[in-house]
Amino acid sequence: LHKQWIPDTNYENKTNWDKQAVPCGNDIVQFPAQRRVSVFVETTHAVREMKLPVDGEFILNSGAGFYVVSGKDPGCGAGVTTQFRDSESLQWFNPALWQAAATLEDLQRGDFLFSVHDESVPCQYDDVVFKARSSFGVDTSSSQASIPVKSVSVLGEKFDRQSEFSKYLSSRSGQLQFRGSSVVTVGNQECGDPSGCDCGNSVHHQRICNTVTCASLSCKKPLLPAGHCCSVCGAIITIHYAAGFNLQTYRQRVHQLFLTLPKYKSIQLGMSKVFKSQRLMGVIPFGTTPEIQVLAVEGEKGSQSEGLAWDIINDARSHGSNLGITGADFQASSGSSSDQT
Amino acid sequence: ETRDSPPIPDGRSVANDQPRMLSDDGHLVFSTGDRKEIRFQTSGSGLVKVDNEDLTQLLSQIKTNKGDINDIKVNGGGVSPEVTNKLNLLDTRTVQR
Amino acid sequence: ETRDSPPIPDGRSVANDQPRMLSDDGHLVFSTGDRKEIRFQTSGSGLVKVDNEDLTQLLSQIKTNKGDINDIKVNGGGVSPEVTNKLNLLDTRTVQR
Amino acid sequence: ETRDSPPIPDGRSVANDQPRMLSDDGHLVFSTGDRKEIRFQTSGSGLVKVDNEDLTQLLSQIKTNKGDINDIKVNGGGVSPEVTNKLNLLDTRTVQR
Repeated sequence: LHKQWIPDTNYENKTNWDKQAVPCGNDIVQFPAQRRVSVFVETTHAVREMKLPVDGEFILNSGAGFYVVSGKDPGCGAGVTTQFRDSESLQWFNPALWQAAATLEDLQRGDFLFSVHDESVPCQYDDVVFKARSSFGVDTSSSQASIPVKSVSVLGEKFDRQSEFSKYLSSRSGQLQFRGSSVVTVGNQECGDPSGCDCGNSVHHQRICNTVTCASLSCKKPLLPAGHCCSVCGAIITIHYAAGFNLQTYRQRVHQLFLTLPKYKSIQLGMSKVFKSQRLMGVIPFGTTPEIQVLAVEGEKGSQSEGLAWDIINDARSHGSNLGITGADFQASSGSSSDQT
Repeated sequence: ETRDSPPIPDGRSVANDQPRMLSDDGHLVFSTGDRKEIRFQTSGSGLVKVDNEDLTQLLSQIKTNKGDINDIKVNGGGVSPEVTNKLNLLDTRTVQR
Repeated sequence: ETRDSPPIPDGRSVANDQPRMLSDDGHLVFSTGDRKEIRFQTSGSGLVKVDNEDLTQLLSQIKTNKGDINDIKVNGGGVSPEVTNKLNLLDTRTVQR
Repeated sequence: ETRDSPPIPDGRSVANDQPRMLSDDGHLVFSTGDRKEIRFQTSGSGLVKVDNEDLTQLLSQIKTNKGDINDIKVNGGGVSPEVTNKLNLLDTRTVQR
């Protein structure tokens, strides 16, 4: 999948300024001296005074730049002192700062996929995208030495060879954009298994969940999905599969068949391969089996997701042999499950 | 002007093409990519000054200096006191015929 | 020059008399407006460098060169071997009175 | 100048190290702190141009001029018509022995 970093450090983004407005020609612009930042400048701006950080950069898009005016800049107001906001602590492992899509086109269209928290952050076989015409700063600190991914796109340039990406990381822009203890590495294979691959983020689960605040729930039996940080209202459908199962195809099928229905429009649906440990006589672990976790999340109550779960179960039962599905069951936060039929 | 060239399609490689104004440990650095220029353009009576020196004027002085040097190479400069003295000395030793 | 042409009709409102730094197709352009300056000011022992050349020093060298040239124009430079030889030759042909 | 004012008494001594871009009565000023440089860096085959002049080339001309001047100081430039005339005149007044 493609995972796109949402925040930016663009001059034109008013949320990056403490006065919630892009500075104009009567304003004094202050970058904190010690704030290491890479700023992307898309257009032309008047300034009265700008104090630059001791270490930082301004990337100038074609046609972008700065100028000064004599006297007052009309339409700018009386002039204020405005600070670039501190976003140095934005973490790679914060699932709220990423959006996922199946393709680059989907990403540009805003056709995003929902996933459990662990998989909202880039997985080891994902293409990571930092928006073109945009700069950023991300803290990659983690307990691991490296964060492997398939590719990283920065400023419109896609890196999928480690030698070139290392060079970029050691450039001034690279050093300002990627901070923290772990090194992002590219060149990882894409997921070669049609039934999906292990995201690889379980080792970061605690770090990921430290950034997440869980909402309060009012359903009867909240569910805790694998790879997620919070209990949810909704349903978890478990798909058992065999040869011939294709996760991407199945995801599209479910989206087209069911999620387009008006009654399910408030439901978010995520699919991931999880490894369920098998226990001999229910007690002694002797291995793991992969299965597909289909998570349907729905607000604080989760009243429609049980219906969706039944739709998915019935579809699996009637078309399972064509889809490579050998079995399916579900649990809903209402308390009901596929066992109770 | 090239500024008005068609917009770069999203996703094209422009990372190294964009000029930067950056600060490096308090040094102020203006940098451009390969085959790109840093240009100082004055118009009318505008000036570019580097620490109170008028850059345009000094650069024109370089060419004036070069011209003056070439002239001295061909036609000589002033006559040094050393030569003047020697010539005068010789002058006193000779008589007009 | 295009800088002095009427405002570009694409909405860019930067007037021509405003000194500015702009990125133009990857080139970094500093342009002064009429009667306006762009100044690069270091302080204390700061320097201005152009690709590893110390601009401050070189600009001061321009003035040193100018001074030297003026001095040569007035007082001459060294004595060329040609002149020295000729003077020596004449010297042998004359006698001290 | 404010840049050289005493350190702000709240411990933020780095503030003076921050490079600045500012308007001074409509002039565009870039400034750096003490011991800090302003650098213009091209890469690859990039150039620095001042109003259509290649600055790199001009800076190298400063050094050429300096070398030429030093050479003239030691070895002299061309022989001025004044000296040539005088030498010729003396020549006619002397005879080969």
